[in-house]
Amino acid sequence: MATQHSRSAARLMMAPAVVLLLGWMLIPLTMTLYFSFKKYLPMRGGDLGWVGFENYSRFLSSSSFWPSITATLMIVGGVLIITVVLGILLAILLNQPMWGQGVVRILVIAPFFVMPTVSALVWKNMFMDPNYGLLAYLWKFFGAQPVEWLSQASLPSIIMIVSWQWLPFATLILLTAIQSLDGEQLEASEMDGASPLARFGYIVLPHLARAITIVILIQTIFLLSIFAEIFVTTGGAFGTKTLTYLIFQRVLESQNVGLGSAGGVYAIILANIVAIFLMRIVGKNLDA
Amino acid sequence: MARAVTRNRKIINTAVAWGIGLLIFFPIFWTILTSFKTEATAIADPPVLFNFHWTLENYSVVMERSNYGRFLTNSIIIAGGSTILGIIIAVPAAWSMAFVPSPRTKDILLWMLSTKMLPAVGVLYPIYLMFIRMGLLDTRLGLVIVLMLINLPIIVWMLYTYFKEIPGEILEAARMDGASLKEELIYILTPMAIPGIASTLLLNVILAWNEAFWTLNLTAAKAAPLTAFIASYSSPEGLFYAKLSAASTMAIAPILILGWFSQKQLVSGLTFGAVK
Amino acid sequence: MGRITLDKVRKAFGDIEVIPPLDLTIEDGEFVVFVGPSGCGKSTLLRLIAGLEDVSGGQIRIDREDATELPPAKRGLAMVFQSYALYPHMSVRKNIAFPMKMAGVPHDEQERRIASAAKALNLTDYLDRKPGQLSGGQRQRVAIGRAIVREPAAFLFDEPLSNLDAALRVGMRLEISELHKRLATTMIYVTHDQVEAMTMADKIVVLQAGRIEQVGTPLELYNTPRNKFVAGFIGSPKMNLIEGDAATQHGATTIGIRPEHIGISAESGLWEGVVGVSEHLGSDTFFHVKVEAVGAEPLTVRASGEVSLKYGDRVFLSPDMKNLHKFGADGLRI
Amino acid sequence: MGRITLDKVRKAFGDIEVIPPLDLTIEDGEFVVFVGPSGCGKSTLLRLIAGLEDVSGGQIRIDREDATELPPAKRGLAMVFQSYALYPHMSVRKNIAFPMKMAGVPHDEQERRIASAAKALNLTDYLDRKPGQLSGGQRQRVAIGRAIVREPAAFLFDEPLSNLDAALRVGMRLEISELHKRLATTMIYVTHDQVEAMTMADKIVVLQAGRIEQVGTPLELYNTPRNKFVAGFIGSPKMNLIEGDAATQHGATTIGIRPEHIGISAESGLWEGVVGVSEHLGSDTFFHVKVEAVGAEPLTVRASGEVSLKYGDRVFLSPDMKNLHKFGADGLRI
Amino acid sequence: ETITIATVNNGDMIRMQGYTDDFTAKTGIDVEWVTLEENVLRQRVTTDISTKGGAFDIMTIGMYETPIWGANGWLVPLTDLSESYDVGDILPAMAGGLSYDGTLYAAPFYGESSMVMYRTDLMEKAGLEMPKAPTWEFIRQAAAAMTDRDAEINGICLRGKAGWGEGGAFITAMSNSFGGRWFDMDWNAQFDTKPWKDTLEFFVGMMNESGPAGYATNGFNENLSLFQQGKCGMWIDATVAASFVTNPEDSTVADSVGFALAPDNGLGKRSNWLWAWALAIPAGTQNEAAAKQFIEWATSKDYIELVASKEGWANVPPGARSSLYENPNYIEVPFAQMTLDSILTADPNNSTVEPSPYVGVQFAAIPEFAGIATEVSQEFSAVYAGQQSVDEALEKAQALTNDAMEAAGYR
Ligand SMILES: Nc1ncnc2c1ncn2[C@@H]1O[C@H](COP(=O)(O)OP(=O)(O)OP(=O)(O)O)[C@@H](O)[C@H]1O
Ligand SMILES: Nc1ncnc2c1ncn2[C@@H]1O[C@H](COP(=O)(O)OP(=O)(O)OP(=O)(O)O)[C@@H](O)[C@H]1O
Ligand SMILES: [Mg+2]
Ligand SMILES: [Mg+2]
Repeated sequence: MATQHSRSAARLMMAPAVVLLLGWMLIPLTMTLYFSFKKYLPMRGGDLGWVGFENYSRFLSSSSFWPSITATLMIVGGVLIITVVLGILLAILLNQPMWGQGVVRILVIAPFFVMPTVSALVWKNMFMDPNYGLLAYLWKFFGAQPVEWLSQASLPSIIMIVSWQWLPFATLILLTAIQSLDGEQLEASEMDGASPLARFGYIVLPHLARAITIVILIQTIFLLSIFAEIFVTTGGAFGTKTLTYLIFQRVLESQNVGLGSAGGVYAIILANIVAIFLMRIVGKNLDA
Repeated sequence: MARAVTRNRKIINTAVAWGIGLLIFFPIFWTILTSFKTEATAIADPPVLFNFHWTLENYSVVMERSNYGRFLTNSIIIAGGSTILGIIIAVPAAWSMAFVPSPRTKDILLWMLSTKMLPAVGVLYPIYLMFIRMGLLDTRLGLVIVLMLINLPIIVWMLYTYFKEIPGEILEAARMDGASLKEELIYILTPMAIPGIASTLLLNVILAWNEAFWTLNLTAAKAAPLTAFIASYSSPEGLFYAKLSAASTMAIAPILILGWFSQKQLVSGLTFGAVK
Repeated sequence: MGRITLDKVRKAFGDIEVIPPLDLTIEDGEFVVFVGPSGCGKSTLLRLIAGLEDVSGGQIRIDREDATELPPAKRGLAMVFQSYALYPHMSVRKNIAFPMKMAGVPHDEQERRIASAAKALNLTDYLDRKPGQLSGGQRQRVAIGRAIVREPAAFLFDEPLSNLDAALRVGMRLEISELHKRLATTMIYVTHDQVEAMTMADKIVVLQAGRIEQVGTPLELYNTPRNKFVAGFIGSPKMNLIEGDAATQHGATTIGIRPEHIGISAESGLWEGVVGVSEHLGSDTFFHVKVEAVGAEPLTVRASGEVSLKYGDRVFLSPDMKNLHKFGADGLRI
Repeated sequence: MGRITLDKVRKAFGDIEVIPPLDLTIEDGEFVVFVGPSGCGKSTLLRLIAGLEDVSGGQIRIDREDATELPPAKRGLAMVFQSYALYPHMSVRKNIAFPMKMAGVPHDEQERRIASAAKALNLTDYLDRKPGQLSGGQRQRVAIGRAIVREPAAFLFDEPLSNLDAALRVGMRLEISELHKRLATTMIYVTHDQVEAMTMADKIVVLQAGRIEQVGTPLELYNTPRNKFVAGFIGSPKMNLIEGDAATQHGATTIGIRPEHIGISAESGLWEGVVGVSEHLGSDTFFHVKVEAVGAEPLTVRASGEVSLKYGDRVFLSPDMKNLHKFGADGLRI
Repeated sequence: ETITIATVNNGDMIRMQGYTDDFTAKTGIDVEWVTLEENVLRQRVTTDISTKGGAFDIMTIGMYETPIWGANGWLVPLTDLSESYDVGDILPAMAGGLSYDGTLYAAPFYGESSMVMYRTDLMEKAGLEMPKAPTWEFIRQAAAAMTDRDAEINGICLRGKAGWGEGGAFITAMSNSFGGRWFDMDWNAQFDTKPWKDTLEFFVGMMNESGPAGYATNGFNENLSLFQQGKCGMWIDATVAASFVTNPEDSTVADSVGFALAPDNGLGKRSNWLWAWALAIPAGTQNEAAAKQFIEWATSKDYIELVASKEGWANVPPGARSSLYENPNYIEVPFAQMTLDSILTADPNNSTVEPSPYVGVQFAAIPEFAGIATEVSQEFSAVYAGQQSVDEALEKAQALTNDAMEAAGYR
């Protein structure tokens, strides 16, 4: 495959994508870096000169910084755990013979088609509202005090909303992966005397390793930057302020572009730490 | 595994799966249902399921209030356009990575994905300024470009995994048969990868359709898609659950219908190379 | 300890009856080979015995006990799949240990059996590799290893060699035969390769469309095929089947003569013909000879060693009448 | 019109030299077979000739013209891949038409050539099917059809039969041989199957680790292998190679004797031994005989037809001294 | 000619969109609407104006943005409005809040203050009578007296939701009456002072006694619904809400609502705020003339007449023009007088008991305020939700405010 001709052609054909993405990455990145060293306040005359690392230290020393990192990691981690675990169970369930399999699959996938804003609105108003939400009725129906979801259990609530949106994605990928499991392997393990549980643990789960990796990787990228769900539901209150949200507050609410840009640089660093961490733990599954 | 599953087992499977399926779908179902209620029934205590006076009033109010058709058209053009443009750029790139791999291929792929890690809010100002300068503000073209760029890594990656499943020998055969690179891509690779390309298209239409940050911030009136439409309903004065539901239903209906019809494609296609 | 009896076993997939009611007894310690054209139901039969498919009717007995309803794990059989079905994420050691782990065999006993199986199968050096890092032949041995550690009542092999290249096949064939000699366990072996069937089997079962055409030792099938189908199917290159005048002369609708039972000479013989393609193997030479007297199809003739005849040469063939097979209008041996 | 010359061609992947500098000339119209153990560089060599890989050094000439830098499409060669590499989304007709379409052959000329190729290959009835709906043998014929319509200077085959089952292989082997007779185009054929090599080749090239071990006609290789490697590689079952006393007696480090060149009898002979596993093919019987005099490895002996000797029987072997091969300490033929 | 208008999605603005045809018919100018939720709108227009994006010809902004943007020269001064428009008719409090340096930069579409809305029936049942100008002590007592948890009646509903325009606005206005202020004259945060502690402790104490469950996430909308459903005895909030709670179509308690001035604490300041949604023209727009035409139309007396003729007097945009309150038809509307009185008691330029360096009642008109106040209100909401103590919240608020002010260069 690898002749000189095809290699140079390959380079040429990769060029548009690489150049575009490079531009898409570099231009904003350099501008972000540039702003992050400036006192840049659009409301007060814009560029007010260089300030060195002041924005960085200020962003870091803000009382909101570490809680925002914790919140980010909790949300990403929580959603990953829920979607992967439930995704596996659902994928296995949906792979069983049943009546109306196609329709059930559609039902399960449907949340993926819902805009984040819409789903946040629906959950917040129609389900989690402590007075009018359906969940409140449910609690009252069983004689319990309705939970004030978004204030008393804010992180779990957001994790739940986001999990609801991403569960279909995990389920889909895991489902296709399960479908690719060699039937003979399962039969062999059955002949070897493995119980259904043992088959799951020893055969199915290892087979899914690669798909799980992919789910984790892609979801992490999207989850690190969730915004609408928080904006609509808690507005960053009750400990749900993620790093992305904190940057949003700095840039758009406080109109401090310099400070926000420094936050952006931190966010990139965090994303890369998470990515490297992921690669270390699960990355080798990608090659297999 | 062609042993007959016992009927009981199948009944249990069906019951559990439908139960869970309906539970997961319930919020959407409830939204759709609420959209046919009056505001009073929407927050009635206890909630009513079916025995209420069905009304289309909410829809007519929403239609009257905003130009749904234009939002919808914009959504279709932006989601479709960015996806198609993305595919055109991604196919050659994915071809290169899949069939002329170099030691750096994996790094490039991961790098591409990493471009998605840039927090959007952090770069809003730079991008906004660029858009003003290039006259792309509030244009569909501008959004098509931006959404294409954010989804490009995913498109490339998905196509890459599909292409990797195509035996290289077939492409070599075409080369032996005298096909130029272009002909190889057009006559052989693309048609063979149709299922993969189709599900890539689909996933990206969904992602583009639901993208809310850039579509909201880079548009005003002319190019605003459904995400902007929904932003005008989120918290008006009073809790207009029924109208909110109607608007929500209208915002997600087109993509839901598209997803509904392409479920099979999505299930079989969304492998990300998981199938080996 | 390994007697398997099929009693009116039948199998239908939906409306299609793949195996009509079928009786078969496999004795303890026997090496039985199932052969037959593709799609004739060999795998299905094996899977019925293994319990991986439900029978649609009839009874399967293992050691006189009714096993028809038993799940696979309870039948005490071991199966080696065509694709080996190794667990790709486990090392060779873990693969082999797996059935013992499932059976709760104590750890040191596991170790012992793994070591002895690995030794027998020449796998000792590979115990810590993953299946992906093994050659086809090694993989197959792992699959066998996984099967023997269980000390099963019988082994079931589904075309275990078909994925291997010719050189490896010959070696593996011998290894399995020797394994059988050593363990003296019942083995049921599915193949579509007649050479394998001939060289390995104590007893061959020839299947066609789910029916048993003939059961017998390899040489019984070679020497006295019960019908035209078996005659054509057993032996390589295949028997020349001749119809028309040449056959009626011998009071049969069809006569059959194997390539190795035809003499070839440049001077004299029963039939005169023209040499077509010839295949020189060094050890043997196969000639495809067009003989007017017996019809359009060229006859395949084997000559030992190297014989120099060119395309288009005129030759004479002398069939060995002792080894002539005669078949009636119903296809059965006369 | 189809003379291919390799001149000091070498190929390295990164640091690993897969093919050390190698010279080879393939004459116009010749049927050349590359054989060698797995991984020896057969495919690589073929791909170098096809232009699917760049050479790391040396020159490739096709019909005296330097083709080293030419892209595959310009070399005028046709290749039949091991996997056939049919275009799954095109009908048989479109598959066959594809190279002509690329070459801009006029439409009616295309039709004509497709029709004649389809006729030659017995594909007329299948022209409108997709490859997925064809059997393995039919697919292979489509792959050949796609190659012949181009009227190439030479055909390159990379193990085209290895995916087929044994029965189909025999048939396809014949078809390719006949095709070669009819078209008289140069063919280069890669296989790991010695039987194919022996029966099809005008000239066999034996490769090991990228080096040419011997080039010659099948019978040359069979009768006078240049070294131990070729001796062991050509012929099936493989030649018995004996070292030690038995060899030094003949003034060699190793002597070789093919299974078909050893007589076996219950009464008398040069070597006395014990029958091990025996393989009864009906047409032949292979005995694996343990002979103390020649070492631990059993000797393989072929007896024509059915010979009844049991495991453990005492027998005598008489090697045919005419066909004894002697090799020196360097492994070369003496 | 087409103008693009960014606007907020509240009822009056939506209604105005319905009458756009009237404007187009009169002038031949087409109008494109970009309707967004308040927070999104603020973000969106701020980005656009600070980058001179030019995406909009008219922006709907509030009293908070107008002076800041006007000072930056980002808005077209509304100086040459036509005679018939009668600028002088705009309520002085409104005009003052929408001006910078004496120049009007945005025309008020409607204005509001805040006041007490209460259930006359429940008040009666509790045996109390609402004075026209109650004190906080009275409110707290009355709330406790009206509360009946079994009947799901909460004595008082107030905003606890995070966000500077939600709970932040309320608590700031409330602290004014307790003698609190955001900054001293040197721009030092004042959360470490007693008035703030008092304010917060009073608020939390009262809400825990008599407020609805989950008030920490209640904003204007949630409280409106609660009140309309009859679940609140009192509600202190925007004067515009009066028309909603007295509208029998939406409200179950429409005919038993009374009004009073926002409470005070005897320190001379009441806890009512002042706000207006106004239309402004970004500098540099291509369609300045058309935009002005639109603003004149939308904020004119004629427009009020138009709405009144179509939807009744209760639904006209209130609080912008004095002439409306002189209109005999309007003054019959039950809440009209109380709205006017409330507006008149709010003074953006002198809102705190002790002097403060900033303009604005429930906000400080400096660019940093929105961000700071949102974060501060988040800390407060966490107190309401029982997640931290008043002292913790105030300490954090103090720190983050000072920090942000330092970052912005005030200190
Ligand atoms: N699950 C199934 N549903 C329907 N028909 C089936 C099923 N499995 C097998 N068959 C059919 O049963 C017949 C026998 O199949 P089987 O796999 O036993 O053949 P085989 O003899 O093993 O062939 P091969 O040599 O090609 O492996 C075939 O015609 C096949 O199409
Ligand atoms: N792209 C490559 N990069 C590195 N090494 C390669 C590459 N392709 C082939 N090789 C190595 O070159 C050697 C020759 O490979 P080649 O495919 O030519 O063998 P072969 O003779 O065709 O074997 P087989 O009979 O198994 O097909 C092997 O050792 C192989 O590992
Ligand atoms: Mg089979
Ligand atoms: Mg090869």
